[in-house]
Amino acid sequence: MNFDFSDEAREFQAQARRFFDAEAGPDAARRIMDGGEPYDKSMWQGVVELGLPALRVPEAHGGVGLGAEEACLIAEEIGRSLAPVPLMSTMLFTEALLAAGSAEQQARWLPGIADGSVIGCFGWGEGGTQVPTSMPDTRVTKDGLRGHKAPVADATAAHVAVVTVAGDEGPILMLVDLAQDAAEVTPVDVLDLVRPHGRIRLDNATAEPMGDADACADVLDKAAVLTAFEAIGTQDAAMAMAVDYAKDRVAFGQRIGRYQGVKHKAADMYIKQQLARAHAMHGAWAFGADAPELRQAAAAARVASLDALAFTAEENVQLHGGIGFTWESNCQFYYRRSRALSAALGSRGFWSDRLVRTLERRNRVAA
Amino acid sequence: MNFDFSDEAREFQAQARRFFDAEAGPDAARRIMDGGEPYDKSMWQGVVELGLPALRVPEAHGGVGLGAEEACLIAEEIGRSLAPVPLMSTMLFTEALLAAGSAEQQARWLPGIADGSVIGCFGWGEGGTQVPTSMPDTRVTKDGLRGHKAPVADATAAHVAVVTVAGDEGPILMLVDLAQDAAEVTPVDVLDLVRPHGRIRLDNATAEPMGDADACADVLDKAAVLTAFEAIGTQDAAMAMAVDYAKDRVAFGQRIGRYQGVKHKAADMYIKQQLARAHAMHGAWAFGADAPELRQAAAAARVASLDALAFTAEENVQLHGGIGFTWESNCQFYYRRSRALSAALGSRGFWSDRLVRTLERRNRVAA
Amino acid sequence: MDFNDSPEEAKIREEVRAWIKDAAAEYEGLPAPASREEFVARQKSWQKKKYDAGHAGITWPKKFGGQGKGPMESIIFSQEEGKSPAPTALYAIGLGMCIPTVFTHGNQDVIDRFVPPSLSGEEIWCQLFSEPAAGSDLAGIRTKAEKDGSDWVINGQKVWTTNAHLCDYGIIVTRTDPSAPKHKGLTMFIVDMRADGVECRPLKQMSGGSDFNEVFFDEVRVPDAWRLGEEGEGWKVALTTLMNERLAVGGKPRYSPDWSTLLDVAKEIETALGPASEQADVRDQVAQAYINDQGVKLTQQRSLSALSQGKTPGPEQSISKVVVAKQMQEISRFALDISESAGFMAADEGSELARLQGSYFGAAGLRIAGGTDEILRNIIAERVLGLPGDLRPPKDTPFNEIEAL
Amino acid sequence: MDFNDSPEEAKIREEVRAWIKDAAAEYEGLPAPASREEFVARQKSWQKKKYDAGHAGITWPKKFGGQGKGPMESIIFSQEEGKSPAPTALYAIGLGMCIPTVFTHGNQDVIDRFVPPSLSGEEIWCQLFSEPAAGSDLAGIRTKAEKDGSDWVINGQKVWTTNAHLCDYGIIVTRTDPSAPKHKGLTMFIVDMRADGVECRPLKQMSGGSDFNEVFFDEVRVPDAWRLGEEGEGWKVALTTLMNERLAVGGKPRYSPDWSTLLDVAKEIETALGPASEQADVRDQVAQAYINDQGVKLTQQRSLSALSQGKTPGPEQSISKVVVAKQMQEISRFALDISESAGFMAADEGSELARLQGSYFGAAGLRIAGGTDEILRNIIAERVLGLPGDLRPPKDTPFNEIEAL
Repeated sequence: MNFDFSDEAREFQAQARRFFDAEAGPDAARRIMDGGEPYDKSMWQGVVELGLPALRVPEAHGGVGLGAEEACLIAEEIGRSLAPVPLMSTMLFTEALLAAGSAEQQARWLPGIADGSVIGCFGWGEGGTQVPTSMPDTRVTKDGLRGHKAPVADATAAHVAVVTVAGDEGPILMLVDLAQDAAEVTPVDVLDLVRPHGRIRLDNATAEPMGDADACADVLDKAAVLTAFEAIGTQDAAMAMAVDYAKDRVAFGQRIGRYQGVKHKAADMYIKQQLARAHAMHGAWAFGADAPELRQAAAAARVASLDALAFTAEENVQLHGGIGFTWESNCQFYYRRSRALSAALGSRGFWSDRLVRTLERRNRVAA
Repeated sequence: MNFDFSDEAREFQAQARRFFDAEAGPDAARRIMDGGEPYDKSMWQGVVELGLPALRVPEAHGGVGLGAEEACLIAEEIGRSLAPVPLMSTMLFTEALLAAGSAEQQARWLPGIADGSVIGCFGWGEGGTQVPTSMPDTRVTKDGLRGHKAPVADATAAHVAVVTVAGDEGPILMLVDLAQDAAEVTPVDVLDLVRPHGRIRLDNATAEPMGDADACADVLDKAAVLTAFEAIGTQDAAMAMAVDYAKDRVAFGQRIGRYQGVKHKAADMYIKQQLARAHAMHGAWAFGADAPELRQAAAAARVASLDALAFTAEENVQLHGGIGFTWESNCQFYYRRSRALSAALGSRGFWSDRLVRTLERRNRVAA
Repeated sequence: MDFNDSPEEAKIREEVRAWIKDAAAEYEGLPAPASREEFVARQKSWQKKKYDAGHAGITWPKKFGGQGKGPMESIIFSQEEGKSPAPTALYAIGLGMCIPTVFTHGNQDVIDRFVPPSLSGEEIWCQLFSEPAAGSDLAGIRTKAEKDGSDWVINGQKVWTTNAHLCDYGIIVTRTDPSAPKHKGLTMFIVDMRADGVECRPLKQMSGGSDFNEVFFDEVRVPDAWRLGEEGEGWKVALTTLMNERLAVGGKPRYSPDWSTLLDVAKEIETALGPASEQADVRDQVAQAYINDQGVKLTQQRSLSALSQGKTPGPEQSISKVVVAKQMQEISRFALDISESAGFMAADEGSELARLQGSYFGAAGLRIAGGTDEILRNIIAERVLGLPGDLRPPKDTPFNEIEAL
Repeated sequence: MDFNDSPEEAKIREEVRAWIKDAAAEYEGLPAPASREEFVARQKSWQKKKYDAGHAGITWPKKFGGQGKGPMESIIFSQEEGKSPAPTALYAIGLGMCIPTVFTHGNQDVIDRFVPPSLSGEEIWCQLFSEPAAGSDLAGIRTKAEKDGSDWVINGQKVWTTNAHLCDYGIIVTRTDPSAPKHKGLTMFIVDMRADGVECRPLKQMSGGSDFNEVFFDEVRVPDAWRLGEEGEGWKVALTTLMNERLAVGGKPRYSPDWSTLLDVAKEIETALGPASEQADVRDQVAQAYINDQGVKLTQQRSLSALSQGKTPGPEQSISKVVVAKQMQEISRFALDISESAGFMAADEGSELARLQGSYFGAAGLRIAGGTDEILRNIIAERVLGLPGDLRPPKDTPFNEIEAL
């Protein structure tokens, strides 16, 4: 058996990590937070040169044609580095296109993804609460697509979007070229100050059908796996920050890392990460192997990774004490990103219920 | 304001505590656990001489006629000492009789309670799962009362029982004289080895109606308040055991109480106890003052006190390490009693839902 | 048991309420102050009214201009004041902590000079204790004060000082003898916040707000007459100040959400199984929130009750902050989670979601401010339960020889 | 990624499965052993078959009678053995921990004398480490061994010894030099469990069962030739033994309940709002149980995968027990709570409730055995994350001068 990433995939990850270590990280995040740019354009150039957007695009469309494993590991590095580029959104868009797009749609958009000239985004939410599988208000009328999607990560930077739309058996996917007046994108303020979000107002917009309800559910699972790796990367960075501080900060004549109050918190961060990692890797395998376990693995990976991230982001502040609560501290990036990822694809309750439903179905089949 | 027990009540409690410190405690518990006796008869004599069963019985019926405050504090001492006598059951029986019994029924049974010749018990459960307010299977037929109640604490020692019976608007209360062939009592094995439980099989038994559905709900609240104090007493004993051990046990050259891993656990035991105590005292006040807050205070006190007890009973074993897991250690008494009290009046979920319903009602009234 | 006022308490409350009703009427429905000056002016006007009417320094000894009354009088007044529109933000620290330290440890001249104008509200005070390297371990203070003739010269930095930029004076703990053991080499002074070399910078929090300052001291001169307590006794003096802080019944910030906030938010959320407010996991969180918040309130009632009875409150009070702060973080996170997209988008001012978002950040600070969760658990375990302290380096090590282990 | 066997692994599994199928057939559907003797006889018969067929000591060097094969061969064999009716209870400790220590640290005579009959199952071994005062702090051992001519004389007590009453020999850690520092004064020996002065008493657990023994040593003589490692090197020797213990992939006890147990129990419970299995709080517990239990299983797969690839497993394995034990306590308590009366009455043998009741007690022990939750968190924080150790008294203090702080 081989329940691990291939050495090639690891090497690909290492390359990306070296790049992000050099180019991204909290300072780059701060530049976006303070300046008004939707993303870091020069970093995006580097990302394109590394072939990251092209990663999953088939060679026929000018891409690298790598598998799900590589995509997951890149998602982890995006999470770790907080890289302020619309890569995650473009990757989710790409997976939707690969899983549910027609040959024409793929031929139309994938080359641009591969050469970095096209930025994609993914629209689930509709302002208020929105269970990903519940029926969206956005719907097709005789005049076109009507509704609005918000908050959509990187929408203000994107050229094209995949959005969920009301269908007969649940939400379906549609493709919207954002270069049309009927699809107006405006920025929305969110808790995450490093990943700008936008609102897409669809006023009888031209949109192409892309995937039915099943395809939509499948894309949701794949998005959940990728997001789980992103969350694990962010959690790992927050944990490293907490551990480094605990090794260094002195209180009452000793490094605070000596106190079990601190030490056991750090151990819990690690434990939660390993549980999340195990499920996320299971998801990466099911994703790549098109295995039926994908649904349960995706749900478990999402719940476990967001629990790990929320706990670590909160206790990282706690462990830093006063300084961790300041604007200057980098603790806030993880604290805020944890909110972004939790809101992205539906609530914890939705996913843990989805996990149990899948387990129940499995039990019935087994019985 | 005066949100505290009266000095008289405290003195009464202190007397009871002195008695139980001398007569009860783990050794007495072990005698019952090892021997087959349903309860400690000589201790019961002492309890009677102290006037504890008579505590709430009006003077007109030969009792002491004290209030709810005193009853609550005695319940705490029963919980602390694990006293193997059917006092708690008799107290719950007495409260039901006082709240819902007719003048005749009170005249018939209270004098015996007061002089210690009558032991009462309280039958909610029916073997399987039984939400206290859901409809019992036990029902009145033309030939008498049919059904079974189990597990009923101290049933094997009791002369008379109050049981819940199916009524038109929910469970009602009925009084059953156990000195009849149609009410057969047999022991049942339970996880708590110090408080024997029994099964009451009602085969067309003679039974007197006692209280309607509202009375039944009211008695449930009062029972919950008393049980909360019992749980707090037990939790306090377990916490004291844990703290004493942490002050004494040495590992790696220092007393384990110095390690934050141990220290913070102990602090959490204390914190949980204080929250439970605050709600239980609120319940004691509402009980004594017949205040409308009784329902929410009772539910909060029950949930908080059982959470505190479960946590403390479990971590008391943990903090003792191997020795705490042995039969010889007293840790097991608290670990097992915590199960008894949790099962006694319905699950945590039932009570936390009951609390929220009450809060919602309060909100609607306020609005 | 009885939750009502005693007859005397009822009488006091009646009088107080009546006075506040007139006196505070003018603040009813005022818009938020337009400028810092207007804010301060409004605060000062209210303090002056209280002073003139004999409602200032209620528990202080008469000889210091106080009313020499009991804690219940003071508590009843604050309760009623809290229900009124009266502006009460600037004096809690000065009159609650600083000035009691001044009249307990200062010389007569200092008392005569500083106490009256503080009580009347003309002069505003701050407390200068915490430092970047002295947080949980407060005695780790490094700000130096060196004797120079009849003056002391202060150099160093303080952090988390509330409203430093609005204050006239402060009490500051400094290290005057680095060669003495950590707790022995400290001395406390009064410092003029307008003096040369004092610089206040706003300290921006992760939430974006700035409720605190950093204060830098560069060659700031303080007369020896402004010393509070003996040289090297600064730690003991500081403890009395902090004790006064502890007396202030610490509760839940006003803005923080409670069980009903969660219930209201959940009512509006439709899940596959109906409204979220009907789901058992949500109801369980609501119950837990009630148990924690109401449990703390009732625990505070127990302390008030003791004061009302002329007894000393028990240690149960020590659970308040550690319970409230974590509960605030839990309920905020949970409510934002179930609100999904809406919980993540910056919510409209004054909406419940905005309150929850603010609390999610605020709670992270509350879990640290005035004693972290970890320090408070240590205190409960050691002072209340009597467990031994953490193993630490020898207490008598000279401060400048302490090495990090 | 690929969860399937490699071709070689598949081939090995095929052979192994085939052999076990025949060899273990005779145990199929046997009633539980009627006597201790029958129990032991059955265990011995199986070990003998493995020995004769060359399936014993799979990873041991050939020169000690082992097969000199890799960890995967051994793991595959245990997996298949685990699925079979073969009786495998008595040899895990002896062959997994004791004998490897014997052939690593014993002299040639000792090796020749003890290794073969142990591998063939004739002789059964136990490990004598823990003591009443040496649990988490294992080096706190007080059992004395004093030199007397060419013998050593052992006095003291050991606890939590598995199956001591069934064993022929044991390895024991003793203190031979109380004046040396704690970790320096220890020496390990082989001890004859049938020798005069050895007394085994069953140790009854809180649950009522007795899976362990206390063993008392009163003037028990052991030849110096049975020493394992040098005098005073006992701690180092013990560490190799414990390392072997850690290699044994620690998982969830077979009897312990999982997410589906909770789901099944909840299906049968009617609440005011319908079956408990439909309630969000129950479903949340089911999800958490799956995440923890399955997460640990998958983490173990990661380690196996590394072994299968000829790599060393990462530190992630260290989370297993701390997660599994607490999860077991949580799910048992939760399931018993929702079962109310039924969860409190002693349930019928073999029922799911009985399993949950057993697990609620078993979990309390599992959270302690082989490293408490607290010790394991320390290990993760220190060895995996590199945090500094707890502050402790100086390491070089002579054992008999260590005072409790």
